Amino acid sequence: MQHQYEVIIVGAGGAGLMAALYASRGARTAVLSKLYPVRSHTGTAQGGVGAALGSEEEDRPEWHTFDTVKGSDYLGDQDTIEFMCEQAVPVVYELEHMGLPFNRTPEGRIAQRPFGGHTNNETGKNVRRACYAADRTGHMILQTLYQQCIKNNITFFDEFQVLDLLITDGVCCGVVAYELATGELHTFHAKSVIIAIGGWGRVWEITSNAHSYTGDGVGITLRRGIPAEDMEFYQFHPTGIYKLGILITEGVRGEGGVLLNSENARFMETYAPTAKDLASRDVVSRAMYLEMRDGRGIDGKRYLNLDVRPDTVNKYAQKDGRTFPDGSPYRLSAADVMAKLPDIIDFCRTYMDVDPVTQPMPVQPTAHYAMGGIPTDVHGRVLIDEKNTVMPGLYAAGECACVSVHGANRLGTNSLLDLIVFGKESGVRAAEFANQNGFVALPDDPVDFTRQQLDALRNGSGKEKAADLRQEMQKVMFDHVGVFRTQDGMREAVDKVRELKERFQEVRVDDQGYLYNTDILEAWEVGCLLDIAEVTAVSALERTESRGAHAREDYPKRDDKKWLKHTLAFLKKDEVELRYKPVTITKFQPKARVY
Amino acid sequence: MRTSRPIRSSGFIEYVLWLFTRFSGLLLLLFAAISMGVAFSLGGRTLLDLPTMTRWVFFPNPNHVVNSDIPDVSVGWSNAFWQIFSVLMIFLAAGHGINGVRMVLEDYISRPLLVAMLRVLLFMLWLACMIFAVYVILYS
Amino acid sequence: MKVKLRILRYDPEKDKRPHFENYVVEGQPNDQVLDLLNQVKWYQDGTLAYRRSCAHGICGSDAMRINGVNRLACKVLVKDVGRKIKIEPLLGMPVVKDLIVDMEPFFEHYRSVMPYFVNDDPPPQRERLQSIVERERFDDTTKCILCAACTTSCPSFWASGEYIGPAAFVQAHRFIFDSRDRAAAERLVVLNERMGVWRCHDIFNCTEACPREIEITKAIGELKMAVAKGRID
Amino acid sequence: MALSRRVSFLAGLRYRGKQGMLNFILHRITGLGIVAFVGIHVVAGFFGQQFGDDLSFALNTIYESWQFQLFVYFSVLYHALNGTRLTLMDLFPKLMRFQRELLWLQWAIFVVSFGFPSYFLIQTSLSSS
Repeated sequence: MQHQYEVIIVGAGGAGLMAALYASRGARTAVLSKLYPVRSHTGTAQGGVGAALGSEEEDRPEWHTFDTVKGSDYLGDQDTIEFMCEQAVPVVYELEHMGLPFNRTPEGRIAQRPFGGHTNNETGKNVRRACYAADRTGHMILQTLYQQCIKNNITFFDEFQVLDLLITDGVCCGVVAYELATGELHTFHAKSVIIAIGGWGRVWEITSNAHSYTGDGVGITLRRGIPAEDMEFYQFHPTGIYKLGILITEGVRGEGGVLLNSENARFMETYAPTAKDLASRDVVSRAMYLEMRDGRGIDGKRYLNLDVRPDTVNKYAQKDGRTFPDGSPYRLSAADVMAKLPDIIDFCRTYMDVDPVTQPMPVQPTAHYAMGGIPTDVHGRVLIDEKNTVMPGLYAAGECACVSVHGANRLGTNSLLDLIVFGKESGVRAAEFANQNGFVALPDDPVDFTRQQLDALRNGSGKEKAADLRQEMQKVMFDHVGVFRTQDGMREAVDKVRELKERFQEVRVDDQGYLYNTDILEAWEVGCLLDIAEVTAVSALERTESRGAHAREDYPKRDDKKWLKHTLAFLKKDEVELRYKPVTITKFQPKARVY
Repeated sequence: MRTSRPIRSSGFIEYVLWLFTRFSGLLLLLFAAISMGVAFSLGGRTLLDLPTMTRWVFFPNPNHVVNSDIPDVSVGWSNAFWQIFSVLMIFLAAGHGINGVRMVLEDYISRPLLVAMLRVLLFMLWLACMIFAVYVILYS
Repeated sequence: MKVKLRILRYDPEKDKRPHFENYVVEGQPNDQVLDLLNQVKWYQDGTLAYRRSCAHGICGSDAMRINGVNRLACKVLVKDVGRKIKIEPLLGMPVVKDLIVDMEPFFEHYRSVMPYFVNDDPPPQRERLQSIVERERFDDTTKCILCAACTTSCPSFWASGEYIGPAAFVQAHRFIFDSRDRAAAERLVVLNERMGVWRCHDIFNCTEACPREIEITKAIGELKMAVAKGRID
Repeated sequence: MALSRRVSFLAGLRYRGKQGMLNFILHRITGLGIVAFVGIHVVAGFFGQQFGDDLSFALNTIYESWQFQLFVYFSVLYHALNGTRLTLMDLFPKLMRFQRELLWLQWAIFVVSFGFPSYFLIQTSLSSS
């Protein structure tokens, strides 16, 4: 079946819905999503959205910009970071005007809490910049945006999984989607396409990401010759629930929670003397890894304790001399914990029988966020080579895009900000583009490439099961392309992933039906994950330095002379071709990064 | 700090009946308590066993209970006050009951025409009930 | 330890009517029921169809009937339900395959209560002010993840698919009690309809079923009072 | 084809709702029961009184059996107590937070106010017959 819309948005998370709201004002828009929109992974974001509103204490967008640049280990493009941090303030107010129920200060303003890496640039102290709605900020953003989409009568195609991108003579002209309910392939003819499909945490074994977070968008664009930028930079969040990977928000540490090792010592004091537990995420994850490697994991196991019991918090807050904005000493009561972190308490009680008010939480680093992705410029336009050539009609926003505002390491709360700022920008630009340009003809037999892929999965020899391949990939990636990396480990990962890709040819799905065939789509997603894993491992192997989330034991230092540049990885038939492009630096020259 | 905002809302039969169900229920309990209290004070307690007394309390006419040796109590009840009291009570009880039946039936019927017909039927049933009861109360 | 799963299967391409199938999987007391379903799908029978995404009770994809009660498969652990687990799709919505139900009627009811913020006054330069107490008023109902566990546990909804249902009431409550919103009156008109709040019989199945522990029946009670009194407080 | 959404009465009963659902079912059953026997009783009383109808007298005799009285008393008392609880919660939604406690309170009152009278009822009925 064929449909025609001026703008097609792929993915209905925060970025997709924000883009839909803006694109639909200027053009006929439809949103395609493989889940119901309210199921998107944006909903699991907890802590807050960063914006220098200054409603609790003095704060400025320039400080936010610098913190983000520093957080990115100077790999972020500074012009885009500046754009994002300036836009943050109006766009957060805009969310409030859409009805988002932020927590409030006693004056009735949007409440803000401290988060890792957010500082007052003059005093160096942590500043309250994360605007939050309890510990379900992402949930509220997703709900609010979906509500506004309903209000504006936006067309949704729910449970349509996009499997291919259509390009005619270098111009993007639509997508091919699989309707879950019927198994039918649909062609969507469009003037502009926005990819907002999210990340690919499922490449790793222990992850805070959803089962459906399989990076389809990047898989599709890679197969269509579009590069992926900075894939080696993947953030491991310090505090995931032990073994499960479910996220414990950084807000816990923002409220005063501390990380403790088996000797009940607050080890972050050694690794980041100023910011301590609120250092940037890569720093904390690495510190945790080192503690555990040196045998200071709790009971010798690979986890540490995150302690937010009021007694502990108050003890360390007193030691640090932490105060409330009015200058009185900081105190946290059990009631505060329950009011500010209800969902965290619920997770801990449900999944671990641990009550955070009276017991410490067992945590370990968990695969969390992709800094890299489809290269775009500040307007969301996709760039297809190192000379920044734009592909007309193709846009990307959200986690799957690499603008690059996060560089080598994302600052907490900047993910939600990225979604709304660049979701909006790409929506506006895509509609503009659609208004100025006509439809480009579709290629002959547009669904052919997709049909081949699906037929291969239906008719394979059946020697392999997609689930086994996924599990093997997740294990090797978590062990060797995780928090710490070595030459040999990554070499092994590359070889293993290539072997798995070979074996993937032998996969045959059990379900040969058409209605709600989730089996075939899961298998197809494993194909995507393997492509992404290969690109990630190869990009990482080449980068012989440690920067942000990419930490190598054999090259522990940052090397600005050689490596202050973005990686662009092109997926070719049997190999990954790497090219590089420079980082945009405007105001802030690279310095050593100390927290 | 909390604001109280006025809203306008169109009155609707569903709401009226919902409210009627609640208040008629409470009133029936109140009436029952009064009836029983009065019955006790009239000495009914010493003459009757419990179930008989219960019915005698609620519907005091000599024909009501056939197989018991009940003294003629209707004399004490046959005044305008108790007659109105009884009529009011039957009005509430029949309304409460028949509205309950309507709720149950409408839960399972969604065709608008059928619902409308059902409502008419139940209303007539309620009227019939009232007529029977009033007749018995006034002319027995 | 071995866990026995008894799953109600229905494949419209093969079966005339649903039937139970048994599976035995290896499970730990701390495993989610969703993990067990995944084991079945990945290693035993790939044709099993169900929805899932985030696997920690936030996305609301995997609401189903587990041992006779509506739960999220990812929020129920084996130790909560024992070693014999019966899994069926939600009640009161058309089953399209195995544990997947057609969610469209549910979202239709959701949309019917105007589940979005309405305030046409020109917004201020900064945020609209709201006191902590005013924000607290509707906090509970902002937690809803639209998983449909409540609506499909309601006998009034089983009886009539037209009943707006608890999930939509929760959404209505979230906006009606938001001091910044201005469309309470329109929403209350919808709630006052024949299939509106008056069909709620305080059964509390919804409150018991809610994986987010929203006090749904209480919220509906407050809506009833708002309609009755003609004001929101 | 998707299956019909219809939930049969039995399928509904198989849902393992907690006490609230049991109370709802009992409330409906007792309510309908009261309507049925009060309705029949009024009509029978009328016909018996006006026309000396035999069937009506027979019906009234059944109504007066102690077993039937017990049943009626159960229905009326249960319906009254449960209805009061519902009304209170509807009028004061804040009470719903304590719905479990209210349920236990209701059962406690019910057991006492059903137990004693029915004990005496059964005792006098058995000893008099």
